[in-house]
Amino acid sequence: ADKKVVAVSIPAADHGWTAGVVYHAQAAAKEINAAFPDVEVVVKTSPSATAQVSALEDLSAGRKLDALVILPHTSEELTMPVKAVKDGGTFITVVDRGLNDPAIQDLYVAGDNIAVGRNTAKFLVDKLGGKGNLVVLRGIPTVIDDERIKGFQDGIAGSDLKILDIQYANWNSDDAFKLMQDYLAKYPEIDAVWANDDDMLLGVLEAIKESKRTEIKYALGGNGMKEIIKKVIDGDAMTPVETPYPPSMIKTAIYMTVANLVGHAPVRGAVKLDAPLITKENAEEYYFPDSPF
Amino acid sequence: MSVVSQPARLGRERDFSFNWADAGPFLALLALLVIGFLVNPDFLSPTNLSNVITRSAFIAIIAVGATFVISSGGLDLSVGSMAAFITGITIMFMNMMAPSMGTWSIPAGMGIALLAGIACGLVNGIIVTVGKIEPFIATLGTMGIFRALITYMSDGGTIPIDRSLREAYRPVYFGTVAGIPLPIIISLAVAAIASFVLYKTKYGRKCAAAGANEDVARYSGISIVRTRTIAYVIQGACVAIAAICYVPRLGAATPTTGVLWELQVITAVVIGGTALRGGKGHIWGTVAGAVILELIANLMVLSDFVSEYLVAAVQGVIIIIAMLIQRFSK
Amino acid sequence: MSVVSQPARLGRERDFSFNWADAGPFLALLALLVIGFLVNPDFLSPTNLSNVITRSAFIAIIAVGATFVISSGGLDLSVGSMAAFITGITIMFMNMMAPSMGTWSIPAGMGIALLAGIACGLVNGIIVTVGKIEPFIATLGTMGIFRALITYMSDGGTIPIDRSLREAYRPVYFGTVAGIPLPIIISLAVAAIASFVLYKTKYGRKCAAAGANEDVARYSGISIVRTRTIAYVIQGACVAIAAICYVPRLGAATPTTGVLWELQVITAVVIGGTALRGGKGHIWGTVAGAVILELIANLMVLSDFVSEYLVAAVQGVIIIIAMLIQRFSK
Amino acid sequence: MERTLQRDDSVKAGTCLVRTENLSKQYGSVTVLSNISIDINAGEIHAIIGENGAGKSTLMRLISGYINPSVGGLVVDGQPVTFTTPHQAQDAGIVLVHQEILLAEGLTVAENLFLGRELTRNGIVDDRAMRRIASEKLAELGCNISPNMLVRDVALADRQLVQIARALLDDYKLVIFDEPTAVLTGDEVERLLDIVLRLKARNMGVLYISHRLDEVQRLADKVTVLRDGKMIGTYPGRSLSQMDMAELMVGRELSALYPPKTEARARDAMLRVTSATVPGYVDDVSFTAHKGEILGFAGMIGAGRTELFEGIVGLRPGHATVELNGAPLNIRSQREAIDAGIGYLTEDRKAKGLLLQERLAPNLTLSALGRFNPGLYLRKRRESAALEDAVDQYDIRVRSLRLNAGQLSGGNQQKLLLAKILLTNPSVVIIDEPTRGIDIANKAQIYTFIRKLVGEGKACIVISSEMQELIGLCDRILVMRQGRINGEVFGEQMTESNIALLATAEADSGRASEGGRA
Ligand SMILES: Nc1ncnc2c1ncn2[C@@H]1O[C@H](COP(=O)(O)OP(=O)(O)OP(=O)(O)O)[C@@H](O)[C@H]1O
Ligand SMILES: Nc1ncnc2c1ncn2[C@@H]1O[C@H](COP(=O)(O)OP(=O)(O)OP(=O)(O)O)[C@@H](O)[C@H]1O
Ligand SMILES: O[C@@H]1[C@@H](O)[C@H](O)OC[C@H]1O
Ligand SMILES: [Mg+2]
Ligand SMILES: [Mg+2]
Repeated sequence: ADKKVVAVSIPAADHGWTAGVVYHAQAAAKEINAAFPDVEVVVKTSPSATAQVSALEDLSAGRKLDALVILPHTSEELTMPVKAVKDGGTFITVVDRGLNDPAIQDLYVAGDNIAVGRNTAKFLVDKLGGKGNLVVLRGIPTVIDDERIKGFQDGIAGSDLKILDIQYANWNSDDAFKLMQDYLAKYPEIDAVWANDDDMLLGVLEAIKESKRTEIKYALGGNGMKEIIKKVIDGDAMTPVETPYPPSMIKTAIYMTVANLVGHAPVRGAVKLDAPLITKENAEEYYFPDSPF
Repeated sequence: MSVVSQPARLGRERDFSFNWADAGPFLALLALLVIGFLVNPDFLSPTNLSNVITRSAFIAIIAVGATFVISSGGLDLSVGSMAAFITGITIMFMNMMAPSMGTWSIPAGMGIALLAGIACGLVNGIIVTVGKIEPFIATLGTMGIFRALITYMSDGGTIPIDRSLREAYRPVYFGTVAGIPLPIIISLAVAAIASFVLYKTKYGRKCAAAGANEDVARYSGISIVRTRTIAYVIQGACVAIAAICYVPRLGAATPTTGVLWELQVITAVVIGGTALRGGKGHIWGTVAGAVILELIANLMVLSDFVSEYLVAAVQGVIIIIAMLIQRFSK
Repeated sequence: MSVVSQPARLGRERDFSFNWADAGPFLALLALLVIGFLVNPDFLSPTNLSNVITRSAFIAIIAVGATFVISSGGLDLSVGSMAAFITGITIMFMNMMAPSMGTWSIPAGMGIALLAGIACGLVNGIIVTVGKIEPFIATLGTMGIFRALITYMSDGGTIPIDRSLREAYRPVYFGTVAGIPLPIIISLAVAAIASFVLYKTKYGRKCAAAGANEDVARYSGISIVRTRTIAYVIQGACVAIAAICYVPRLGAATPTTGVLWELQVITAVVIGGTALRGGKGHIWGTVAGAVILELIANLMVLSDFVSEYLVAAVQGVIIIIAMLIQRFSK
Repeated sequence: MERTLQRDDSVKAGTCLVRTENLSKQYGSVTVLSNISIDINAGEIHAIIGENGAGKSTLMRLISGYINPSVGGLVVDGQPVTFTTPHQAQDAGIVLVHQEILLAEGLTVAENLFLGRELTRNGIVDDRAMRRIASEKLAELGCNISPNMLVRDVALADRQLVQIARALLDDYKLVIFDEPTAVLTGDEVERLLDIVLRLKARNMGVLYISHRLDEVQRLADKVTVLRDGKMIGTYPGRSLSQMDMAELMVGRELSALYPPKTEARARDAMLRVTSATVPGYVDDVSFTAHKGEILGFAGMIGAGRTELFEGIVGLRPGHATVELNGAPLNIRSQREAIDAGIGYLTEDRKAKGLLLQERLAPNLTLSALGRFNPGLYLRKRRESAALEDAVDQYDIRVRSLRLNAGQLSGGNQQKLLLAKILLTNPSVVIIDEPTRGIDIANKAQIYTFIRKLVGEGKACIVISSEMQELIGLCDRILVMRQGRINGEVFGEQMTESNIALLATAEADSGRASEGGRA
């Protein structure tokens, strides 16, 4: 019998979050390949946008794809190539980082990056009484990073919270550790730190701990890394809240795509996973100790 | 003094001779094709091969330039970010001109790309030769500079090409001539011109001499500064040509465009048989090296044996084995 | 013909003479400190300096190993991913042993780290020397391999150290002896031992000879294979020591640990005055080079002039200027 | 034509240290050495002579483990042995001082001397002791350089002395010198010969190769002659005159070594150099070379001759006012010098003259690529033709035109280099050590050639450390000392003693400048 082929194209595990994506994608593939004998899910990772474009060509050159689930490295560069696959009659599911032309996708599953920034900002405005000095660590120059920063800036707009500094730390804990040390040397008074990703938050926390500085009230991240959720559960004073941006969204997307293929349940449209504030009260829902992320 | 007969002279130098050392990379390529076929017969399908070779065109074109730089005794780590920078400049220029010039802004932009490439190469060349800074460090510095400039130009985001130009520009990557994709034709043309320059012109001789022994070159009246600077300029021009082909494929410049290309480029050159310490350059070997790299990546996608986490390891092993084949064939 | 002795050409050399060439990196360092102070007086605050120097310890320790490799005529691009790999192995081992051995698993793990480092270095060394593969390519290959292994071991996620070990292990990074942070002491000790080995032992001479002129070294009965392999093993051991210090800093190994360290390491070595083509190595210059790099990054954050987008550009410019100072001071 | 001479079949004086048994060496299909059987005895100086490319160096490399024979073998102390590395030969007591300098330029003199056998104390290298011994050993050879200098900064002659000192460091049984004096001047040569005799007195064996037949005559107990890779015979040293040796080597009669000098007459100034200064080496030197003149430059090692001319042709920082045929030149690089018609041939052929890993034709044409590039590209055929011409004209002995330059014998490399520089068609030819390592027959050819050049209206400047050569060849000789011109000799005054005096002693004021001619 002709198997239906679902290709999953995602970035290589170049940092914690993408590692989570790879983990969940592979798990989904394994489960589905076992459960649905008529479906074959193929997962391919690519270390760069260029490589991902190549991978798309390679995947569609050999066989006809019934569906493609893609988490694009970058939006611009992947738009045309995905369109080419679509033109071959393939069902397209886009995850997280969108394409430039939304008309290409049949299904879109994503987190809300603006909300990640804004909800965190709102929390700080609230807790700091609308006043205080902040430092921010951003990831790498990409749309997602921009959106989070924008959401955050919108969130504090109108308050007296002041961003003292904002620099790239490449979504990397080491770089974040160093950057935080330097922030601490540069600014004698910091009320709160926001790292727009939990990998970076780990480095930030270590630097603060080592500096023994006491005026810093909050150090927040984002993404729902299990170590950070654990802190929220444990009622950590410095990191009492978190915003989710679960890499498991790839699994959601794969299952929905397969449902569309075999389930006689047409699935189309956009699914936006909310990024509500995770607090001590609801943290357990977001805690997956077995996931690598 | 009486004339005594000379020991018999050996025959005239033949012009075309087969050189096993040069054949190394091609043997490695062949081996890879066979392995690929065994792993997945689709590997040798015309579509797949044409895709892969088309893709390898960027690295091949840049690596042809790198063959000059390395042959002349230099090194250029900045090529990847230079490619991003030039792509950015080109797109910005084309977008700016599109309203007034229409699709004519495309050839104009290509001209700008070439000028930018030459200028970038000149900067590298001058820092290395006049500043007398170890090429590794000098171009690591400009790598940071070009990368930062593209980030700055794009405000950390992307610089997409104007929609009105997209369709007109598309054929530069996606078009074919007599069934052969345009990037392949362009890279072959670049390689052909380059091998003419490197093997048939004065400049090519000077390049190899500067790389083989700086003193001998100097004592022979060759200006190391000029020779090496020109090599960097050629490198810049090659990066520009690659950027020109690249734009329609991805349609945008981003701060991550071309990241780590330098490693691929140098790898292609070395797999191709050119020694990193300078001397004779092997243009066609370099092209074969670029194709080998792209084939390995392709093989990783087409095969299903390897855990996604281990892809890089398998690639590493294959590269080492390819080098061993190369070495062994000598 | 009458025998008339030539005038003595140079005065008798003193045993310890000040060498301006060696002073280059220290002058650059000094210049940087002064500039830093002018930009922001906090730059010279004890906490800041101690932070920065402590941070530079990893790169310094690894770069000390790289000084051997480069001096002997090799190159190692795999150090960053090797560091990640060793960190991963070490943490996994310690975690496994923690239940039975308690905090004794920490020293045991350190031993494992050293063994792993030596083994990795040996692999690199053998591929380069016995396999006769250009070091750039060989270690680019193993770089992919080590990186893939740590990604595989961690399932792409993090390998955190057991909570029960954290506190006991913390002092290795955060502890001080007589007010001096431990990593600084460790890196000074490593550099001291290394300069003893490089300057005061037969092995050191062999190393420099192998890098300065392979033929001469070989004719003098020096085994290039052995000398260079040992250099890679030393490099491996240094990476292991760096990894040992690194673990307590963030308490975890991840697939991004050590990414691009190789570039920093090579830059430190070259800024320090060791030529990439091999020959005499400059251990203390290397250490200064590592500190310079970290100081530049620190200065970027402490100054307010530079747009976040342009940080890399300014770093590039400063590195080039530092090299010019170095060159100029010769 | 070969005269029959008494061969030495007598019973060996000393014990036989090394015997070569039918040694043969082939490279591909080419045999460069066939069936060489000689005995080298203790307490004997055994000279090997032969034309360039005869196979002398090859034989020495075979004996000292640098290369392996294709056929035949060695017997050392009565035992057949095979050396696979030079180190093994050294362990067996055999050491070779190379014809080409083999030192690591980036290391110091002392480090090079002791490379691979460093002195240690408690496992720590004993630099102090090594420097002390290095100084002593070098001083014995009359070389006063600091053992702390990098070899890169050491003049060529001193490098040769370092190389020799290296071979004298340990007690070897057999020391092989391959053209040790090619780069030395009178003083150093004397010292070296002295040392060689002392080695003999200590009952060591010495193999000695030189194209300076006077040295051979003074030293050799036995002389083995090679020609085209074959052994002509072994002769008792003192029975051979220099002329005998030369004729045995070439297998034909030789005419006079030096071509007749042309009539001295008023000549036009061609190259006029005023106030040349090369910081650290040369101080305010002025001279004029005339059309049709061979002008010699004499001096001891370190007099600064090489630096003077490297400064003039733009290879070293320095300044000088240079006029060619009355027109001022501003030369900032070797290229500009070549284009202006001034050709300079380096004394250091291996490091600065030839690309050793490159074929012969590209080496030949490297300074004159323009001549082979009429339009867009280089004409390989013309290059091959030029190579064939050069091979004929300079009698470059190559068994194949497809060799790399590094595979030529030392003397043939020198001829290739000479051909290379003359291909640029200079009007002033500066040759630094024109016949370094060239056999006697070819020397005559080169001298004739130089004479022919000036006959065509060029000027030729010859820097040489062989006083005989300068006297025989030149029309006029300037003598340098410590970076200055210390005097001038010409005509009858051109004698060894006059030159030596000027080279070593402070000039009296009357002779301090270049006579009235400049
Ligand atoms: N690696 C090689 N491959 C081919 N031919 C070689 C090689 N090495 C040497 N030869 C040839 O062997 C012959 C003998 O060379 P050799 O160096 O022994 O001469 P030589 O007697 O020392 O001459 P010279 O006086 O010029 O130094 C030459 O014709 C040379 O070209
Ligand atoms: N690195 C150095 N440092 C100091 N003095 C040096 C150095 N190198 C050379 N010299 C000196 O410079 C002078 C010129 O050297 P050189 O031997 O090249 O002159 P030359 O007349 O060409 O001799 P040769 O006969 O060897 O060609 C000598 O006094 C020499 O000792
Ligand atoms: O890779 C990105 C991750 O690190 C960031 O935190 O969230 C969005 C992802 O695309
Ligand atoms: Mg010889
Ligand atoms: Mg000289």
